[in-house]
Amino acid sequence: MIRLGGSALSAKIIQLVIPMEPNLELVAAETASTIAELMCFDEDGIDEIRMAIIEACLNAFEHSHSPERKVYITFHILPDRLILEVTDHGKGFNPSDVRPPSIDEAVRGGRKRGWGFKLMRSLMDEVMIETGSWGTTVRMTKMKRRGGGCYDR
Amino acid sequence: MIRLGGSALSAKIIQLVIPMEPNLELVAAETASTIAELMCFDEDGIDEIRMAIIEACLNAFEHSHSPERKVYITFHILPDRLILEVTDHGKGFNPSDVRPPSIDEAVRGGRKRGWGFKLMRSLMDEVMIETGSWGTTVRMTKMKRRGGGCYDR
Amino acid sequence: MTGKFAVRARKGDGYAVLETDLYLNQTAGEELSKRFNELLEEGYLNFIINMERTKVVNSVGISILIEMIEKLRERGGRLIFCNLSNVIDKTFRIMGLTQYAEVKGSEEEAVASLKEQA
Amino acid sequence: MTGKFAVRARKGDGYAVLETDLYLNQTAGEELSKRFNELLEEGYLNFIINMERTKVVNSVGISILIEMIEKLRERGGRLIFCNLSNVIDKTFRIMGLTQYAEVKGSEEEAVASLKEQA
Ligand SMILES: Nc1ncnc2c1ncn2[C@@H]1O[C@H](COP(=O)(O)OP(=O)(O)O)[C@@H](O)[C@H]1O
Ligand SMILES: Nc1ncnc2c1ncn2[C@@H]1O[C@H](COP(=O)(O)OP(=O)(O)O)[C@@H](O)[C@H]1O
Repeated sequence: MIRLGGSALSAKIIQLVIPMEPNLELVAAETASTIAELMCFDEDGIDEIRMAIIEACLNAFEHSHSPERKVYITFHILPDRLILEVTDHGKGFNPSDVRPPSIDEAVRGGRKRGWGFKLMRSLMDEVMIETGSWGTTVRMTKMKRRGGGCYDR
Repeated sequence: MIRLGGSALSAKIIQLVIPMEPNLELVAAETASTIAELMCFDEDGIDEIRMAIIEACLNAFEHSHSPERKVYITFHILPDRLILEVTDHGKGFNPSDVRPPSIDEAVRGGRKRGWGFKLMRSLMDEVMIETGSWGTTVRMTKMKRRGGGCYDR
Repeated sequence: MTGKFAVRARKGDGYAVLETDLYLNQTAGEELSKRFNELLEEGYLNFIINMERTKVVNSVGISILIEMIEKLRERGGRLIFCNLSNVIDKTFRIMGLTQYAEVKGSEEEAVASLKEQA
Repeated sequence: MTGKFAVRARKGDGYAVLETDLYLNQTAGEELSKRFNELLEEGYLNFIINMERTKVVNSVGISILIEMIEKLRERGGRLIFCNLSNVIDKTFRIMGLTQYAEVKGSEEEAVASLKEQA
């Protein structure tokens, strides 16, 4: 077993910057999954983190219109949780304008997109959005399940 | 097959910053290996890149005495090669002071360490060291084997 | 490099099976949709999507699956997913896809379900 | 979390087998060395290191393997590595470890080689 040591008080911080290019969201996803593995998240937890970070990156790729075309990802490793921040320096948006998706509508000829935030919120324990004309940060927290971890051995 | 698109002229750049903590070299290794996979390096090439970056990170962890305890890694994705730069803001060293390792000496009670650069040089196509009182950058290049790639499809 | 398909299609007796690849993103979704439309034109109405090889999906890829569900609804066809990883199964449930498409553990179970209700 | 060993040891007829884990780093190397020293004290002189599960090694981990080779040289023992991945095999050749330790494809071949020259 390979594990991270546990200095409980201060978060270890890892930063990753990727260009907005097709498939590079997978680099973010695999970096996240390696970190989650070292933190001893279980397999489902790792897959959920992977999926959530992909959605956050794709939103930045697709919607931010960032002129520099970069996504900044910060991983905060804490004893009991992993916090992921996905930031772009794009145009931002108004979260209250976001219309929730509906499967009933979607299968009846309506809008099929709009699932990103819903998935992030369901797969992670907490999702917070900060957005403005400077860009957007999506901050997601995934708690470790009790007993599953090996961080504090 | 998942691949990166091929805008041949400009390098795509990915940056990663990791703290100098046990096992976090694996995050660098897995990030590198995902990038190499997307570039369609073959499996042996990916493993060689993984091993080389681990050695470069461990050198920074162990020898740099960087006060901030961080390693900065930059990946330059080019159509025919991957360039990895591993930088620390530590004390630097004098490459001409580095004594080459010897297996004959090692198995006869002599020094057993000192293999990092030899391995990096053998596993990668080019290794360049820039070092000074500002710190150290190890710049490594791995060429893609002809025919093995899918970048320029 | 060409000649590699992200999607494999197989024809059964009155149904077609589509196999998705490692990552179901927009590109893979579009390829899937193309094969699906071809089979639809050939007259197939019962589909199994075997996701055994799929480790990662994204919501853009899934939105293309919803398109396929819509088309089958219009035509009175059926779509069954099988071999979903836990996270993909969870994702389909979160989105409510499972209200409009069935999920089975294996391809055999999916085929059996099609035969039963044929 | 305790009770997990990065190294597994098995005893054969006149030899011992050590199995390394996913990542042979300093910690895993030290654990390996500890088990090795215990077996050495028990009188074992022929060792097989099965690296089937090992995907990654680093030079600090390997330097501990060199220590083990040294100890066996002093005592007239033998060390055989088996199931090396291509990159680990290449690494051992680059370092010259293969001049002082044998490499076999499988554990069976390693055992056969020990019996032959016993
Ligand atoms: N990083 C971002 N920058 C600008 N707008 C965004 C960003 N992320 C999300 N949005 C806005 O929020 C909407 C909802 O996003 P989401 O739930 O992920 O669904 P989808 O991406 O499928 O539209 C998007 O359509 C977009 O208008
Ligand atoms: N990032 C670095 N900062 C300072 N010194 C370094 C760095 N990398 C390597 N060195 C010096 O170069 C020597 C040789 O390194 P290497 O070949 O990797 O072997 P080893 O790490 O086993 O000593 C080290 O012992 C150290 O003195």
